Amino acid sequence: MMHEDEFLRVPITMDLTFRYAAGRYFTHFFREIKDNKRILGVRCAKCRKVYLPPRPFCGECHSRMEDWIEVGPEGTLVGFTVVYFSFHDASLGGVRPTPFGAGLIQLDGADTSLNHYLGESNVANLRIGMRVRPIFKEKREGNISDILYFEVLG
Amino acid sequence: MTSGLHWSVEGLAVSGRIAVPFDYSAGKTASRFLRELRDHQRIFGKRCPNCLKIWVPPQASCVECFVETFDWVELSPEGLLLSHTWISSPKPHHPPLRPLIYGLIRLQGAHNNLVHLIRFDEPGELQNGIRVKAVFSKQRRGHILDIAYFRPI
Amino acid sequence: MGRSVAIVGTGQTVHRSRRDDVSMMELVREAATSALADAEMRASDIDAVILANMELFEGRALPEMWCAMGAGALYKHTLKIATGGTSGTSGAIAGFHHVASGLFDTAMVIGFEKQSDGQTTAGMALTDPMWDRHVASAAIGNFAVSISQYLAARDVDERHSAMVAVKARRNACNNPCAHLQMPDLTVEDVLASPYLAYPIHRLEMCPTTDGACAVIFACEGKAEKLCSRPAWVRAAVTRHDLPYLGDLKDRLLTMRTLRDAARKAYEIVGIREPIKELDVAEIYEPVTYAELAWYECLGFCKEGDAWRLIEDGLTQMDGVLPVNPSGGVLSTNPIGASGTIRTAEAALQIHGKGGRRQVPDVNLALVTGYGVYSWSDVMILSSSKG
Amino acid sequence: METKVAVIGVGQTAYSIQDSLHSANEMVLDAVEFALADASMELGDIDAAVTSCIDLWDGRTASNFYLTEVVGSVMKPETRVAGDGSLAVFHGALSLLSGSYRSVLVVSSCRGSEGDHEAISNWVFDPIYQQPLGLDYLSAAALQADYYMNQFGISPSALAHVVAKNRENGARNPRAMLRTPVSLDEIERSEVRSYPLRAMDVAPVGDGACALVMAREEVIDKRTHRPIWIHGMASALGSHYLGDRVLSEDVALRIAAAKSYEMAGVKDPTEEIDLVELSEHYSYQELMWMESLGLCPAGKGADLLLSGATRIQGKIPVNPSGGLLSGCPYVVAGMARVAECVLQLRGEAGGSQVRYVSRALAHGTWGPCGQAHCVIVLGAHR
Repeated sequence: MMHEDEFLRVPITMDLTFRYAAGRYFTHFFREIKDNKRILGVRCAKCRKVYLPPRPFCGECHSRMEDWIEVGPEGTLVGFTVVYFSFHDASLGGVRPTPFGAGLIQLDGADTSLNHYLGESNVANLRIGMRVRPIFKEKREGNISDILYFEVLG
Repeated sequence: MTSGLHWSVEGLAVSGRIAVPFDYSAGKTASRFLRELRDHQRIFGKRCPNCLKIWVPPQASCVECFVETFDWVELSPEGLLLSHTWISSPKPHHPPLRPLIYGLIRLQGAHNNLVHLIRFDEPGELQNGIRVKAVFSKQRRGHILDIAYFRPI
Repeated sequence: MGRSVAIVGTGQTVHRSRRDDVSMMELVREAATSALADAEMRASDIDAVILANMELFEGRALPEMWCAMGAGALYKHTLKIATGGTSGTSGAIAGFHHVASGLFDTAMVIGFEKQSDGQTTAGMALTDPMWDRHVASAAIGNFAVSISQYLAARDVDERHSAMVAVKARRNACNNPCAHLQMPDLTVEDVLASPYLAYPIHRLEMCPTTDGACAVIFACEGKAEKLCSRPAWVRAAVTRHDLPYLGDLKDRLLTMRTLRDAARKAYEIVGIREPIKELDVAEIYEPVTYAELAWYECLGFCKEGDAWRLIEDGLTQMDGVLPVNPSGGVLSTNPIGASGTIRTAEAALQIHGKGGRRQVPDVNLALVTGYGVYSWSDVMILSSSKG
Repeated sequence: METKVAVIGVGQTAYSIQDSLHSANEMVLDAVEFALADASMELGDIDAAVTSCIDLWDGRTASNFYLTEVVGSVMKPETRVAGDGSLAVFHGALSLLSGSYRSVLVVSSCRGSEGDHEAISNWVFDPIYQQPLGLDYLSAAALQADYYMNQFGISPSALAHVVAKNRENGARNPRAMLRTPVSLDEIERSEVRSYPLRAMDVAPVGDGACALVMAREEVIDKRTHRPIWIHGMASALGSHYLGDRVLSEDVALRIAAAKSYEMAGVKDPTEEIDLVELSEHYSYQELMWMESLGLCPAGKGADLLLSGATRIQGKIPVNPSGGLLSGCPYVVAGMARVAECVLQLRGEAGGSQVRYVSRALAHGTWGPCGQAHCVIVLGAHR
C-alpha cells in the first residue's frame, strides 16, 4: 500500500549527439598532428606569447593571431596528479577506468601548458620538472586522442 | 620555425556524445500524484486554499497565488480535448505510441488543462471538442505514463 | 551612480546529499519561502527573480523555465545566470545591478543545484570538446594538478590542508543547514581518508549537495523598512580569465582574477588591512588548499604565509578574521547555490542572525566566488551604506 | 529611465544553416569586431561583457568559457545570461543603469547545426510531468497553434501568408539564412511536421553570432556615434505547464509589452511604434505576438496581416528583416531583433529599410511556446 513518505524518482537518460565544428584553428592544429605528427602553437605578434591549444585571438593584447609556431614534441611536466576516484564519463556513456596519471605539460617553445594523460600512474615516479614526450596513435583521426598520452622520460 | 597558414576548404568536425543517466526527484506532491496513478489508477489534483482553483497535475503551491496547497481532490478520468497535434516523424525522444498524438485536455473539475498522449488511429480525423478518457497502463511504475494515453469516448 | 542596495533577507534549504522529498523546483521553493519569511515579505513584493544554476549538472536546458515556478516568479522579469562555480555570486551581483539600476525596487536571487538528480562530475567534465573534454576529470582532477604546483612552491604540508578541513566541518556544526557536520573530525581522520586524486584526500574536497539559497535585495528607502540592519552592498567586482586550465601558470598561486577583484573591492570600500578591517569572510573554497591559496590572494597574509594563519588559528571562529563560520563550500556544495550561500551567510552575519555561528559585531563582510578554472567574484557587504 | 543608455555598435555574422568553417569563438570574434568597428571603439574601451548562450544548445558546460578572450573579458567583468539574446541586451542596459559600467559589450551566439534542436528542447520541460511525454518545442508550439486557430477560426492559409511575407522580406536581407521567396502554394504543400505546422511554418535552425556595444550617455560622442536609445524594456515569465496557460492569450507578453510601453511613454503602439521585429519561431506566433503586443485586438492578427499593414511598405511593418522564418539562430534571435531595429532606426537596413522609422520594437521569446518574453522599445531620439 501507499506510504506517505515513499518518494519517487523519474529516471531519464540523456543521449544527445553533437557534431562540433573545429573551426579554422583546431582544424589546422589537428591536421598537422594527424598528417605530420607536428604540434603547432600560435603566437601573438604583440606579446610574443605562444598559445596552446591554438586560438584566433590573444585575450591579453586583443589582437588576432596568425603566426603558427611548431612546438615540442618534448616538454616539461609542470603539474600532475593520479586520479583514483571513478566517475561517469558522458562521452563514453560509462565509467572512465582509473587510476590514470594526468598532468600539465609545457611543450618546448610554448608559453601555456596542455593537460593530457601521462603514461605513468604511480605517484612515486612523478615529479614536477620531468621531461615528457607525446606518444602518437598509429592511425590518427584528427582529434585530441591522436596523442594517446605523454611518456615520462625522467 | 613558422609554418604558413593552410586553411582547409572545409573545417573538421569532431563528434561528441552526451550520455548521462539522470534520476529526478519527484518530490512530495508529485510522488503522491504518481503513487495514486500507480496504485489506484486515480487522477488527483490539488486545490489552492486561497483562490480555490484545482490544479492538475498537482503542485506544492498554487501556480498563481504561490501559497502552499494541502487539499487533494480526485478528478474524473474524463475530459474534453481542447487542442491536439500529431507528429509526422517521431524521434527517439518521443514515446513509442503510433500514431503519436498529443492533446490538451480539460479534466472535469480541474481549473487548468493536462497535456497527454491521445490514442486515435486516424489523426487527420481527430476533432477538438470531443470527450476523452484516461486509459491506464497494465504495468505501472509511478510515472506520468502510467496513464498510457487518453482515448475518445 | 546607481542607488544603494542592501540584502534584507536570506533563506536556505536544509542541505543534504539527497533531498528525495523535494523536486528541483520545490528545492527552489523551500529557499524562496524561507527568504520571504525572513524578510517578512510576500512573493508579490518581489519585482525580479534571478536564478543561478548549471544546466548539465542535472541535465536541464533553461532550468529556470520550470524552477522559477518555485520562486513565485509568475509574470515577473526572470533570468538565469550560469557562470560555473561563480553562478551563485554572479547571480547575486546581477541582483544588485537589478536594484541599483532603478528599474526594480526588490529582487530575489536564488542559487540551486540538485546534484543527486544528476552526475555532477560528468556534467562538469563536459568542457571544450576539442581539447579538454577527452582528458578532463573535472574539479577534482584539475585542482589536484594545481595543488601539486602549490605544494612545490609553498612551505605548506598536508597537515595545514587538513586543518582547513577540520575547521570547516566543525564550524558547520553551528549551522543547521550545513550538509557535512563533523564535530569530532581530526587532522588524522582527514589524512587517513582515501585519495580521490593525488594529493587530494576525500575529506579535503567539497561534497556534492542538494540545496538552494535565496537572497533578497532591496533599494535604499525600502531596505531600511524591511530590515533593522540591512547588509549594504559596497562593492561587487567580477574578473574572468583565459579559458584553458594550462593557460595560467601556477593557477592557485597566482589566481590573478581574485587578487585583482579583491584589490579593486578594497579600494572601493577603502580597506587597507583586510585581515584587521574585515569582520568576517565567506570565501568559496572547493578544496582545502584553495582556502590557503585564497588567503594570500585576498591579502590576509604575506605571500607564502597562509599556513601560519591556519596554524595560529587566526581564521577560526575566535580568530582575528573568522573565515567561513558557515562551514564553507567544504561542508555544503550545491554548486549553483554555493556562491549565493556565501552571500547569504555574509549578510546573515551583518543582520545579526547567525545563531550559533554568529561572529560578534560584524560591520564588514567579504564574499568571494570561484568558477570554471579561474573566474572570481568579490563582494563586500557592510552595515553602513557608505 | 532618468539615465539614458543607447546601442552604439552593431555586429552580426551572416546567419547560415551550417557554418562548417568557424567554431563558435571564431564566429563571435567576427561579430564583436564588426560591432566595435561600428562603434569606433576597441575592446580595451569596454568595461564589461554580457554573453548569452545556453549550455545544452552548445553541448558543453559553462559554454561562455570559450568566449572569454574574444569578448575581451580576460581580467574584466563578464556575466552570462543563459537565455535569449534579448535578455542579455536587457541585462547589459541594466548594468549600465546601475552605474557599475559605462560601456558594455553584449554578445549572443548559437550553433544550432551542431546538435538536435528538438531533442535538446525536450530537456526544457519539467522532468516529472511533461518531459517524459516527449514534448519538445515543436509539439508544444503545435498544440498552441491548434488551440489558437481553433479559438479564433484562423485558417492555415493565414499562417502561409506570414511565411510568404517573411520569406519575401528575408530575400532582401543579406544576413538571412534563407534568401529565396516562397509561394503560398509551396508553403501549404510543405510536409506536415507537427499538425497544424508544416515544414515552412517552422523557423530553420542554424549558426551565427550577434554583438552590440551599449553605453551610458556620458560616453557617447555625438561626432562618431549614431546612438539608438533604449526607451523601454521589460520581460515576463508565464507558467511552465502548458495546461496552466490559456494558450491563445499570451499573458506574459501582454505584461511585458505594457511595462515596456509605460517606460517608453507609449500610449498607443499602433500609432507610436513604426516597426516591429518579433521572434516568430513558428509562423502562427507572429499573429499571436502582434495581438499580445497590442497592435490589433485578440484574434485579429490574421486580419492585420492580410490587410498588408505589416508589409515593408505598410503602416506598421513587422519583421522587415525576414524574421526568424527566414533564419536566425536560436538564442541569437532576440538580440538580432534589436540589431535589426538599430539598423532600421539608423536608416542602414539596405533592401529591407522601412521609410519612416523613429521608434521600433524588438521582441524575444524563450521556453516552450512563448513561456517568457522580453520587449525592448528603441528610438532614434533621446
